[in-house]
Amino acid sequence: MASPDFSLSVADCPLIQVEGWDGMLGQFESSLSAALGTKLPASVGETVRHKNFVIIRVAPRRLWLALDDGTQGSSLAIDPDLGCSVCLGEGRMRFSLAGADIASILSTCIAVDWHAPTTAPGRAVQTSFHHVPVLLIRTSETSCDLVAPRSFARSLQDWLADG
Amino acid sequence: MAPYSAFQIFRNALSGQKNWQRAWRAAEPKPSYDVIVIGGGGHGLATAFYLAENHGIRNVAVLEKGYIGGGNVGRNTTVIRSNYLLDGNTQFYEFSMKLWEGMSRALNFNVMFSQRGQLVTAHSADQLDGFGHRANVMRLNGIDADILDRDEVRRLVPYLDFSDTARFPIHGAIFQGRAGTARHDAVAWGYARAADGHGVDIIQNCEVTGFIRDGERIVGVETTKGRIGAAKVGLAVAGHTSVLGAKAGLELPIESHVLQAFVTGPLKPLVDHVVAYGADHFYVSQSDKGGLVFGGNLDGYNSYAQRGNLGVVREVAEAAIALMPCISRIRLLRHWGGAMDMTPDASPIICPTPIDGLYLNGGWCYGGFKATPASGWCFAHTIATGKPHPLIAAYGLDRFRTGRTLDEAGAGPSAWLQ
Amino acid sequence: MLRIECPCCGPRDHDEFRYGGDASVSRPTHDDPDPEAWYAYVYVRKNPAGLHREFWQHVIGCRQWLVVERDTRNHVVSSVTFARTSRA
Amino acid sequence: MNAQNKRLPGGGRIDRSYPVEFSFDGQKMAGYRGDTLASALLANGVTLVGRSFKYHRPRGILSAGPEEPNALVTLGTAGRREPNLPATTLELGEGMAAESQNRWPSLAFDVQSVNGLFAPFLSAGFYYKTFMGPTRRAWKVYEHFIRKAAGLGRAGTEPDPDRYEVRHAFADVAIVGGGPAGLSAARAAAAAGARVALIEQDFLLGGQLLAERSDGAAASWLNQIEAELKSFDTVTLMKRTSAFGVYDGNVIGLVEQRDQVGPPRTGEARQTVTLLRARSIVFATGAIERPMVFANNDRPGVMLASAARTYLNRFAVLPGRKVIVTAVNDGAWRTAFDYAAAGAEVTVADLRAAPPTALVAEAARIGVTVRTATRIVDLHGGRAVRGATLAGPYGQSEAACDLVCVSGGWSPTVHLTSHLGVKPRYREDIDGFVPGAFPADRFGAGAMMGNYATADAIEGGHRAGVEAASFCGKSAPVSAPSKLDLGETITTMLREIPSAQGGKAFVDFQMDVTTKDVELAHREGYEAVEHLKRYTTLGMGTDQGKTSNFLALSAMAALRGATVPETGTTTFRPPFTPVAIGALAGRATGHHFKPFRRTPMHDLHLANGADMLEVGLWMRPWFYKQSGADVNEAYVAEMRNVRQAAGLMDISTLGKIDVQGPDAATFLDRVYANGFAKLPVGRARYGVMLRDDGIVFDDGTTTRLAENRFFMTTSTAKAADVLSRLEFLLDTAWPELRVAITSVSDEWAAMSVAGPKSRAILGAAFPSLDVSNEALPHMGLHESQWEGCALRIVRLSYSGERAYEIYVGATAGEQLWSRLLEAGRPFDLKPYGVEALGALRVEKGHVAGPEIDGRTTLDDLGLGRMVGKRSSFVGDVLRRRPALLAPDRQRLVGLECIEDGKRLRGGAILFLPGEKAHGHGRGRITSVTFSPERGHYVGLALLAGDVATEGSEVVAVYPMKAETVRARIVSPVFLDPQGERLHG
Repeated sequence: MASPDFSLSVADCPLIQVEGWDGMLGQFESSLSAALGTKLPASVGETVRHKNFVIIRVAPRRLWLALDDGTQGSSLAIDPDLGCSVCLGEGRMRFSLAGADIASILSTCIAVDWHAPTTAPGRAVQTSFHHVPVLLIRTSETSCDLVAPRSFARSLQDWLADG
Repeated sequence: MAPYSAFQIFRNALSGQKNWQRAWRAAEPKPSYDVIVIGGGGHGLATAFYLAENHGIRNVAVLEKGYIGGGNVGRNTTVIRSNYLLDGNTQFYEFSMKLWEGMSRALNFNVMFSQRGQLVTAHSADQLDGFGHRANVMRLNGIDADILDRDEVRRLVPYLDFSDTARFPIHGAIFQGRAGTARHDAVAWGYARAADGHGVDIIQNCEVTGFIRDGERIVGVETTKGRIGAAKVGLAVAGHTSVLGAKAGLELPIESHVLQAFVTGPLKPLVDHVVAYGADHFYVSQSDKGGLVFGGNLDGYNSYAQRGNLGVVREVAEAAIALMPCISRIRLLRHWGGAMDMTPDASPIICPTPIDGLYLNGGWCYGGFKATPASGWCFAHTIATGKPHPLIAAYGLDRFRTGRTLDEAGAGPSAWLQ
Repeated sequence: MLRIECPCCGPRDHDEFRYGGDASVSRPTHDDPDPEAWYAYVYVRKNPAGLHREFWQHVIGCRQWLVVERDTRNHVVSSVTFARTSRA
Repeated sequence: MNAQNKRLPGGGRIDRSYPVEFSFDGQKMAGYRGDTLASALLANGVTLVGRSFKYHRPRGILSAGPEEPNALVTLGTAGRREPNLPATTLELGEGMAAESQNRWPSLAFDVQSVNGLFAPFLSAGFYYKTFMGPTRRAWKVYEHFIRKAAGLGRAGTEPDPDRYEVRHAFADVAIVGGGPAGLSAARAAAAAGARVALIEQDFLLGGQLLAERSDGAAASWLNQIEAELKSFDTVTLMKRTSAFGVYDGNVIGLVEQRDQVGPPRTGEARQTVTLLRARSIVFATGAIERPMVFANNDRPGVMLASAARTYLNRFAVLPGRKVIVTAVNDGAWRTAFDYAAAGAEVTVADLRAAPPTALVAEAARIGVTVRTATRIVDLHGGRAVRGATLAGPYGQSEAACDLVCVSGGWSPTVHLTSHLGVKPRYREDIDGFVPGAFPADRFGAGAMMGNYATADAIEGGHRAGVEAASFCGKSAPVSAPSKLDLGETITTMLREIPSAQGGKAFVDFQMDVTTKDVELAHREGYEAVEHLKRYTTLGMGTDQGKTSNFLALSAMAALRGATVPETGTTTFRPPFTPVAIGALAGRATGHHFKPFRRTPMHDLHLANGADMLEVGLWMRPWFYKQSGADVNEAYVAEMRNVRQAAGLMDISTLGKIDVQGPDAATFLDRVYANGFAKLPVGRARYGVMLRDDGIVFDDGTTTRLAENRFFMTTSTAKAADVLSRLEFLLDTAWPELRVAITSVSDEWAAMSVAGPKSRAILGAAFPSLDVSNEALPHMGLHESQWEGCALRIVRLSYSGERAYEIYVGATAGEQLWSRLLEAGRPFDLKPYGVEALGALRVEKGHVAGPEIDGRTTLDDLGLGRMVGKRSSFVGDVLRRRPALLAPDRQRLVGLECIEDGKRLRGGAILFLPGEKAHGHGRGRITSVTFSPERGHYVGLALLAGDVATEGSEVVAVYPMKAETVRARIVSPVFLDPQGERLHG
């Protein structure tokens, strides 16, 4: 493509993961919801934006709190009888992609339907990008974030650059 | 039956090819046989031939549910090698290699066994050391083997990727000069014709639907062509062993998995050897007709569908270009799948079974073609004598209970990872 | 390309998943000392030509282990559930 | 330059304002935009285009589509060389340089055409009957010449410089085929509300309608529907795109040709493969006309009747002026009428005694000669047809001609429908195969279903489009399509394969299979259709037998005295049309073949002169160039430095897993063979996991961070497998355990400082850290923050020296690495690579990949004592199987070289002294290193337990280097067996 309408920026991606125990999920979620002061995304792929972070349900009992740029990651106190948390503040990079050609460019990277309701703005999708697990967070009609493991980030960035 | 020869070809050419006879009779089942071999693939037909040839047992029928050679013998990528590491495998596959070397003349049928040499590339010093170990074992068992360094590989196969952009640079290779390919269909036809010449009945379109028992003993089979009695029944239906085994009441450590094969359009000679990529799943040779014949990894889930998925097609294509960038514009002409019997240690099972009168030959994983003659030879011996041939002593069904498995790759008991 | 409908992520190509084999064999309890039970669990497979219950993990996704019912003759997937059933 | 002497002055769908220059076998010619290479060649009067596979017979252009068996060419040179391309599918591009194939020295004069003289010997299967002697290896000699003679085009040996791309796409309804049925289906599905992808291999939509005059009713219908389709933003029109295969999950493989009208712009892919996932599929793939079988039916100038009509009406080419049209159906008469209208002298030879009177009357009106109950029995001419022998009710006669249009009926293009296992079903009324019953998500329409009339195709397409959309839940009301009735009465009233009267009658043009070959196959018992194909090579060409399959099937049926369906059908395998391997690989070539995995310190390693090594997907420092001239020199220097001072190693590639929960200790107790429940908080332990079959799976260390929290490490190679396995056990076997496991491999930069000076270096790097043995003992843990990042230091050793594994947040990895090197400079701290790492562990007797090879047990590796009397862990029961406890099982020993000037090598086979070196020996050496401590080579080996007596000798044999060396069996721990270096 001569000069595609597309931009890419890469940044660190502070994350906190929380997980509730099987059998205690109801209590875990109400306690977490109270602690964060917001509702939680109900199902996998839904996101809830609150203050300076986004809550994403990445598995039935697992949530990620993705903190905005510049926010310091810290752990979250979880009642050990209800669940646990682990800080994933260092291991991932966030690619911010934007532009009118984004759908066409992403179609050479991931096998997810950009136009499906499950990929609509505000949704999150975990999928494979050249064999690497990534989390796609759809931020608008023509933009999204890709959260990728740090060790693969440069390789994926090179792949995008060669598109 | 008139033997095939240049003279016969000449004579028939002058008579408009009108005097050729059937390669094998269109036999219908007799009421009973000394031995019934279920499965008209390479292994079943070879077994029937060696029963007659080596043991004088000629009252034999081969029952094939479709047409002979329609299973894996006619679907594989035809690679023949004897580069095995483990005690038990090494000797068996080398015995098979020796039978291949005399096969065309033994069968009076040119199976086009082409000893063009096979090389497997190594992509690290450690991998090359591993190949050194393998080559040592081969040499100590009287098998030819060579280790090549990067420059030697380059001289032999200059079209591989020796550039700076290779993701996994080539460090060297292991080479077996006697390895090669054969014309797969001809193997089935050659054994069929030779077995038929010994009086074996080859019965096509005859599906076995059940086993007839007298007490605990199996005394025959039910088929779509009626009941057929037999003193002994041999099962040689790799890919479908579980299905037939279940009819006989056998519990087996086998899963069926699909392996794909690929061929391009006919090209002038390009690949003069069998070349396998040591960094991923890809191997290729060029058929005498000119097509590049290649394959890769299992699709990775239980399947009898004999067709592969597009994901693996892409993976194989990626590996192909990674190793041989020059074939990028060459077009894939056809691809297909075969159902493999996968065992938990990737080694075959040939043995008498716990059921009297029933003998088992299966579990060939993706390596059955090269084993065809030795498998037939040893299975015939096992059926004829009731005792395993010494070369297949390690291939018993009980090895999983005792722990004496033969896991060449060390991949463990998940069959699809083998 | 098989398409497997992950119960929480939706339909995906099967190369996002890791195959886990026959889900109809029952694993002995962790303290079961019976070698025969372990032999049967590890090695013996019905390997049906037909409906097959099998494990898949959505490994490049939600990482949940799933039980998929699939016909081995035509690869048609008839059901997908989480391997872990209780989720209260 | 050759004038376009066969081009008509007007008409056609070519752009005469846009001439295109091209060359064929070096001869420059011109065509127009809108031509195919085939139409441009015909326009320039080229009749001889290729040579056949076996007999090297002259061949022309038979078809106007992907079914072309004859007109194969090579395009390009060097890395862009591309053989075996049908000229009928190549959109003419400026500067296109095509070469004919399989001829030497030239197309017109081909030496190997003498093969034709040997034809009586070259019957089907003749190879199988000879070349078997005089010696066992004789075939090798024959094969050399046979291989040279075989093959069609020649491949290049240089890398392809062009780019390819693989894309993922999604649609509700995919429609394969842009003819009247497909267009109508697309319109209906889109109007019903579905997202539609319409796939057409040609560069124009219209399919068979393109064979109609470019100014008639068909053309206006086409214009209208194309405009309608473009008005939907939910319709993607994919031209120049072939659907090559339909795969599980309704995934359709598509390949788009992007470069044929000129080289791609810089950076653009020349071909794109699209993986289209559709919820439902409409097949509207049309039908392929069958040739007729008679003597010399392969002469250049023989053309399918529909193709001849396409060349006339679409491309405005009149390839012949004296035309014979021979048919068994009505459709071919339209070709006769159009050629007559264009000024050609036309004879129709219809095999039927009484073709419809309306056709006969029309023929009489426009001056077309009609001969009924007449067939062609022979053709004359070499490089171009000159005349035909006709046989009819009044005997034989000769007729001059320069174009012979044949129509042996039609075969529905069912190929794609059968890829997923829908078996073709024979339809007697059309004497052809149509798809059998579709599953609920697939539909068919038009000629592919045997409904040949355009009006039916439009109606059928409409219905299929509505149903396919409805399957996807899209059911908005849809208006009826506009009608187009071309009044075709394509019926096949008669099937006949006239026997050849001398001369070869070809069934498969490309593979040179004749009726005699089919007869021979039958005579020899190769009568199953698959046997016929394999014995004669029928259908094995690049055209996949698109024009030959049915002819062969009916020939075999006749020989067997059976019906066509009794005789069988054939399995159509993907791809429908050949696909470039490079296109399937897309961008994943070269460096992009597999992604690279880089540690946080990757760039520093490069800057520090590391020679990098691929380890799985990871890149790791193999050795550092400043340590020595090559790896052997460098690793010994790096080892020495670790033993004498200290070394710094990047161990970020280890798998790292966070294990948390009230039942975490119970869980680890089950998955590790050795116990973890009693591990004190703040302490680490080496652990080994088994597979269910009792074989060692992986090893690593796990540290208890808190009562309910552990930090597990795995080997680099097994990290992903271990994680999945742990998740499997929790999800399927022990869901009651409250444990969360999370990969934190990428979270941490990890580095090991090892050596006698490591404590001092640690102290210098972290001035506030208490590095005393009391505060940080062997297997002890320190946790804190460093530069705002989490820090964990575990005192663990792999090398046998006092060592610390330091884990810091990945973002601080480079900074800490630099800090350590700087703090360590006064202590001679130097980085070391994986070669030295491996050597250090051998000296210390630690097992790794070469020993944990998927076949060894705990006892084999000397680790059985770790387990003691424990039970109830994964793999415990099956590790006790009798063969795994046999006294002669190979177990781990140490070996030291006892011959001066010689060395041990990994992969050497071990024998007892005096034993003949044959077979598999008593064991093997798994790992070796030169030991600077001992001053000679030492190694780890797996040796039969019944002969593995410490102090006795073995002989290590390495035939590949003709080496035999004596070695003494010793303890595998060569260094510091008391562990004083660790604790001191």
